[in-house]
Amino acid sequence: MDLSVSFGGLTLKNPVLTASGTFGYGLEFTPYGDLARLGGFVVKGISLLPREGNPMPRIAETPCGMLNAIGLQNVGAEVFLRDKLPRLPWRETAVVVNLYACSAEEFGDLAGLFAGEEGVAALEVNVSCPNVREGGAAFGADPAQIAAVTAAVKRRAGDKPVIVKLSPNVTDIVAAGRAAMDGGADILSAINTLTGMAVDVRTRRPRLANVVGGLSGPAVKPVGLRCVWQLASALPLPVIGIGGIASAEDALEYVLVGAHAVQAGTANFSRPDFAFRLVDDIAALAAELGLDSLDACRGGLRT
Amino acid sequence: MDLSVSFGGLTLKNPVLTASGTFGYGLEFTPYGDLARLGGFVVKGISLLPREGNPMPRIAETPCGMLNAIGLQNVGAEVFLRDKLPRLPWRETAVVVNLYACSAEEFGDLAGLFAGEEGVAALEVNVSCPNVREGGAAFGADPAQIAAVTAAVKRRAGDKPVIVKLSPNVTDIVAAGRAAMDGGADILSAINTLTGMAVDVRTRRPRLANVVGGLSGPAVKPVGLRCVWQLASALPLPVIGIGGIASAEDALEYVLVGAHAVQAGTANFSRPDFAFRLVDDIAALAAELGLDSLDACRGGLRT
Amino acid sequence: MGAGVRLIVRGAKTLSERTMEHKTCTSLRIVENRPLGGGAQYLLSLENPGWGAGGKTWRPGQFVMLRPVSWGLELTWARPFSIAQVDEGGLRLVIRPAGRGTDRIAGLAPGDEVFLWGPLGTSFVTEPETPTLLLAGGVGLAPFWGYAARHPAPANLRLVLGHTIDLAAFPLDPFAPLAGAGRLHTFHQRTMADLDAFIALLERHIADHGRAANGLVLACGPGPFLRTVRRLCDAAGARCQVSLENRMACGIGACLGCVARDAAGRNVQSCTRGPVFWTRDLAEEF
Amino acid sequence: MGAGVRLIVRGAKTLSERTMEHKTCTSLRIVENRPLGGGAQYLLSLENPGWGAGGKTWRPGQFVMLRPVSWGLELTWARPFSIAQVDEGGLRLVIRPAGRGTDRIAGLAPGDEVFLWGPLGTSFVTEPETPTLLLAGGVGLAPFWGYAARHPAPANLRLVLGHTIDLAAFPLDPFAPLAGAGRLHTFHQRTMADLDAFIALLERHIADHGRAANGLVLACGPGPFLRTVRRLCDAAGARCQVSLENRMACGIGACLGCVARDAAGRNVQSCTRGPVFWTRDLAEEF
Ligand SMILES: Cc1cc2nc3c(=O)[nH]c(=O)nc-3n(C[C@H](O)[C@H](O)[C@H](O)COP(=O)(O)OP(=O)(O)OC[C@H]3O[C@@H](n4cnc5c(N)ncnc54)[C@H](O)[C@@H]3O)c2cc1C
Ligand SMILES: Cc1cc2nc3c(=O)[nH]c(=O)nc-3n(C[C@H](O)[C@H](O)[C@H](O)COP(=O)(O)OP(=O)(O)OC[C@H]3O[C@@H](n4cnc5c(N)ncnc54)[C@H](O)[C@@H]3O)c2cc1C
Ligand SMILES: Cc1cc2nc3c(=O)[nH]c(=O)nc-3n(C[C@H](O)[C@H](O)[C@H](O)COP(=O)(O)O)c2cc1C
Ligand SMILES: Cc1cc2nc3c(=O)[nH]c(=O)nc-3n(C[C@H](O)[C@H](O)[C@H](O)COP(=O)(O)O)c2cc1C
Ligand code: FES
Ligand code: FES
Repeated sequence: MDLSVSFGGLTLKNPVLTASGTFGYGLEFTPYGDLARLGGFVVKGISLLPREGNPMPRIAETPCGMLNAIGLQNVGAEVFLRDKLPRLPWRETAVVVNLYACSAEEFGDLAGLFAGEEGVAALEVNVSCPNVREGGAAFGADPAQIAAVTAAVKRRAGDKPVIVKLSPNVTDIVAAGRAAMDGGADILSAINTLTGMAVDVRTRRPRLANVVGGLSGPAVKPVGLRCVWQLASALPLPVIGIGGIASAEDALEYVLVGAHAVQAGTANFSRPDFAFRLVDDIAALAAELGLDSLDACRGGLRT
Repeated sequence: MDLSVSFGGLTLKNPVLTASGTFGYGLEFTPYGDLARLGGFVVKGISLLPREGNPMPRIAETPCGMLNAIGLQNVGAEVFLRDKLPRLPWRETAVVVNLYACSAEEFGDLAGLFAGEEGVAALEVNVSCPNVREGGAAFGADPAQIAAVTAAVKRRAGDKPVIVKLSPNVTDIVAAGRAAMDGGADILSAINTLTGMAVDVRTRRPRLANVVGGLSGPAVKPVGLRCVWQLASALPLPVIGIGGIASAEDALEYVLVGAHAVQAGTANFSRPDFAFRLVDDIAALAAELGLDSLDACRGGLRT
Repeated sequence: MGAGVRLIVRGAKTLSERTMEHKTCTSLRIVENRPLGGGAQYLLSLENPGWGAGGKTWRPGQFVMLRPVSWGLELTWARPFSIAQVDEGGLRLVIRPAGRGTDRIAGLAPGDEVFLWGPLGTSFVTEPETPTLLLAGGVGLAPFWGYAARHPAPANLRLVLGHTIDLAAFPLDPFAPLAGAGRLHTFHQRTMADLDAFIALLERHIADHGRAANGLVLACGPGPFLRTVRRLCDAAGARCQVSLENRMACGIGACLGCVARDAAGRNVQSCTRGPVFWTRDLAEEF
Repeated sequence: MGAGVRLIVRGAKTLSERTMEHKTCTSLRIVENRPLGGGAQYLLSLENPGWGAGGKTWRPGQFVMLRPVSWGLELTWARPFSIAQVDEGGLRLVIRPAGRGTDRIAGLAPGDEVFLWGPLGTSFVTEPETPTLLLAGGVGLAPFWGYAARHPAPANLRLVLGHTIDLAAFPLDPFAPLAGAGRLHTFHQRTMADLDAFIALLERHIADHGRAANGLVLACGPGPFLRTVRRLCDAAGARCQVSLENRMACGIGACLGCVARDAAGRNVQSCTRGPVFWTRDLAEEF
């Protein structure tokens, strides 16, 4: 069966991507599988300058999930382009760069750095930076800001498809998606993490030094499916489904509600060969269900 | 140790309430424990007229949680007052009535029915009805509507404390809480369920006939804690913590981030004696932690 | 007894009446978990839950909610299972692995702990002098074990079991008296084509328990099977009770997740107002 | 060997170099799970993971990530454990129940399946001719089992074990040669007051391995213990490696949840750049 998918200017040999921040720069996983078998992978969020991230502790396990407040620690665009990208098998699999910045201008500059890079298949815009000028709420919560950031990236992205990654911490995710579309996004991805918190009753301390962090894992899958279903039902843009994927069934659930591809995140921590196995498992499940291609079931939810 | 708590016009022998919709009308649990041992319980959401609720299936299990789309099936205010309330041990425990309506006027009328009822300790306002006039978004998503509904209830509630129950499906829960405060709320409770969805890849059908439903259970505890912490940090109103409580530790976590009391919901389904045991377990844990009263740890998170 | 039981369940009860029902929730250990038919079903034996005098306080058709301690927080709900029998071997359930929960229950070993509450819900009516037809679809056989064992006049009972899996997966010993008397009929449905033959078999037996015989039909099994039985009983004028297998969260009437539509078009909890209903009390599409 | 190892781990590696490290992820069965000291710790033996020729491709100080299949979706992460030894009994780990995950690992039985990846991270340096002091805090003893067994000149080793639980909870057989030679010292810290005496004991032994002796100190245990050791070593001018026990999600450098602060003030993954660090490479508050 042909698992390939093509949407929004991106062609993938199969619908399995890995989610930003859960797959390092890809290289960390080479002992556990062949990166070229994946549809692609999204690297850890990259900023203009290197960042050291938040103080420790930065992660906490929660029921069927986890919280993280890594704080976007990353090597910065320059080191990524010099030391990481050349070592990635980008001819055989899609390397997507996840962009992190705190202003539309900065986002534009960052996009400009990757626009001419042959090894980069697409740019994914992470709009979760708390916007200090606007009172600390994240970009991702304000449709006008999403549109502005998307437009800034799109302007400098050359012919790279621009994916805008949406936050579920909003009243109306369709409004956020529409804003991204208005800004020129080629593809939407959803969801980023839910804002959450964990506490240790014995030490009386928050389990994250940052107090709040992002919730991910199977616990959030129902929220992710709902968001992708809302987006795919309301907007003409292709959507990449993210949130709690831990099996081939989970991945096909996202396809059924309308996703063109999926990103596996937290599950990569439960076992480092997860994404590689997911490719095989989806093929097996699709065969069992008698699907000729993923197009045959995309959006095929019987409501 | 004295577990009693007093806040917003409500005095409870202990901080354990049960959450609306997860404890029926209380009577269902009498074979499994003595209702009088609870701080109180919140009955299933009650509307002016009886409602048959949504079509089946209405519930689906999800990782560390569940989805429900019961659709507010209930016997209506009249039958509740005639057949249920008189059989409840309201002299010994706080019976809180959860109000469900779809306009401010209706909410006011409903509140008026309970204002003079000796057996009712407080009114909890469920603002999750999709507001058809305003384009289908729930009341709970719009601060102006929350304020209007709260004011309508407060006007007719006599001397009953009014609890406004907040939805986590919003960009800014503090704005929602502030609106309830402006409307005259005595107490806030949070969180109601997160909007989610589940799908069966084999039948290609949503697992709920209503397609989307409310996510609850341990999966959502990090979101509940975060919301209660935000509310208690920002607003002077007392808060009742709800969401994923499955142990005494969980309950005290809510107290640490600022809650005056808690509501246990989905855990009542995992075992019907859950709430009764929770009272004992909290006492034991408080003793182990050397607390003299809950006031000694409320809001005592070391950040 | 049947009518009285229904009265208690449906009427407004005082607290002391409820207490007399001896519902309990308790931790129990697995005594034995025997695979039947190579693991297609399991005969699960638990410590006796001590439901009052001689264990007679439960009635066939009632069920328990069971949740292994090992489920932790991942699987939120207990699962409902018909009480098959309570005897010297303890509380007996018959489990068909059919999903995440039952698959894990199949893996339980002696000594493992479960949390359990019951007995719950309504039960099958017993009319000693009435020719009574028991119709079991698959694991729907379970409640008839206790029913047949307790019936004061087993000569009036006849059992039809329809099954898709190997017959060896069913505990048939308890039905030996019926089998010996030629009143146990089994039908192996291998293909969809067999369905018509099975329905014809049901129709024949139901006809013998119809209006003329003033008989009684009791059925337990999957939804489509129950709907077929109901249709055939209506046609034959047979009085009929069915035991519904709706998904349940609480098992005690609190969550409203398990409702069935009654004849008046109202949604009633199948865990407390059922699982056993007279078909005449249910809507056409229950 | 030590310096070479650090070079490989820290340098930019080609894919084939990485592959040569023989990291694998695999399903393994529990062979034995023996409670020590009445269950205060467990000696967990697993099937041999087959890490290449003679199992010599792992180095003491390295660890594995282990996740029982029975955790389903509830506990998201595997847990890190030092490789104690790989011998005819299989892969040996020493587990101290200390929370939700390790409590459940304590309940695993022979035949149960776990998912495991490794060997991971850096290892303790071996300098055959150098007087080497091994400092273990509690279950921090584990990596020294393999270290002592492989050391080419065990006469140069001395081990101090500080423990709060019963000594019977520790696998001491592997250290019999050291004990026989009077080079195994144990200290039972029962009260907070004992802490000073323990620190004094550490100080004495570290002094013997300080600047003058050109000795080596290797330490494994809880954070406060390691910080004390580091302070004492700095004072005595002893070269020192510590094995950090930071919380981990992935174990392979991808999540950035386990970072320690290095001497340059940068956050480095303790799973790949550690868990074993030279203290001189770490910030004061690592
Ligand atoms: C009164 C009564 C008596 C019964 N008696 C018996 C009996 O005697 N013997 C017997 O064998 N059976 C009996 N049953 C049926 C039995 O209760 C069901 O077979 C059982 O509950 C199925 O549970 P499961 O977890 O195995 O199945 P599932 O249906 O797989 O799981 C239940 C829930 O999990 C959800 N779910 C499934 N997969 C996933 C996933 N991957 N991620 C997230 N959610 C998922 C589903 O949406 C569903 O809500 C009885 C039922 C009733 C109501
Ligand atoms: C390199 C290395 C080597 C090690 N070697 C060994 C060894 O050889 N032997 C050994 O015994 N140990 C060893 N350890 C330590 C061992 O890994 C830890 O003890 C273990 O990971 C603790 O896991 P736990 O689940 O039992 O504890 P926990 O700390 O309870 O659980 C871990 C996570 O769960 C969260 N959590 C806890 N309770 C709850 C709750 N109620 N609800 C939600 N979340 C909760 C916490 O926030 C934490 O994030 C080593 C550690 C490292 C880093
Ligand atoms: C440790 C960690 C780090 C993350 N870092 C990023 C990031 O840098 N940029 C980003 O857009 N999303 C980041 N995410 C979010 C994930 O990409 C993903 O959207 C989210 O985890 C939901 O998917 P999951 O449930 O499969 O993990 C991170 C998530 C985790 C768990
Ligand atoms: C089956 C079910 C029915 C519910 N019905 C109501 C309701 O009628 N009114 C209401 O305000 N909340 C209702 N809720 C929400 C709960 O009261 C609670 O806010 C939510 O479940 C989160 O708590 P938990 O995680 O402890 O269950 C319902 C929840 C469930 C699971
Ligand atoms: S299962 Fe909850 S009401 Fe029936
Ligand atoms: S544990 Fe994930 S980077 Fe170290």
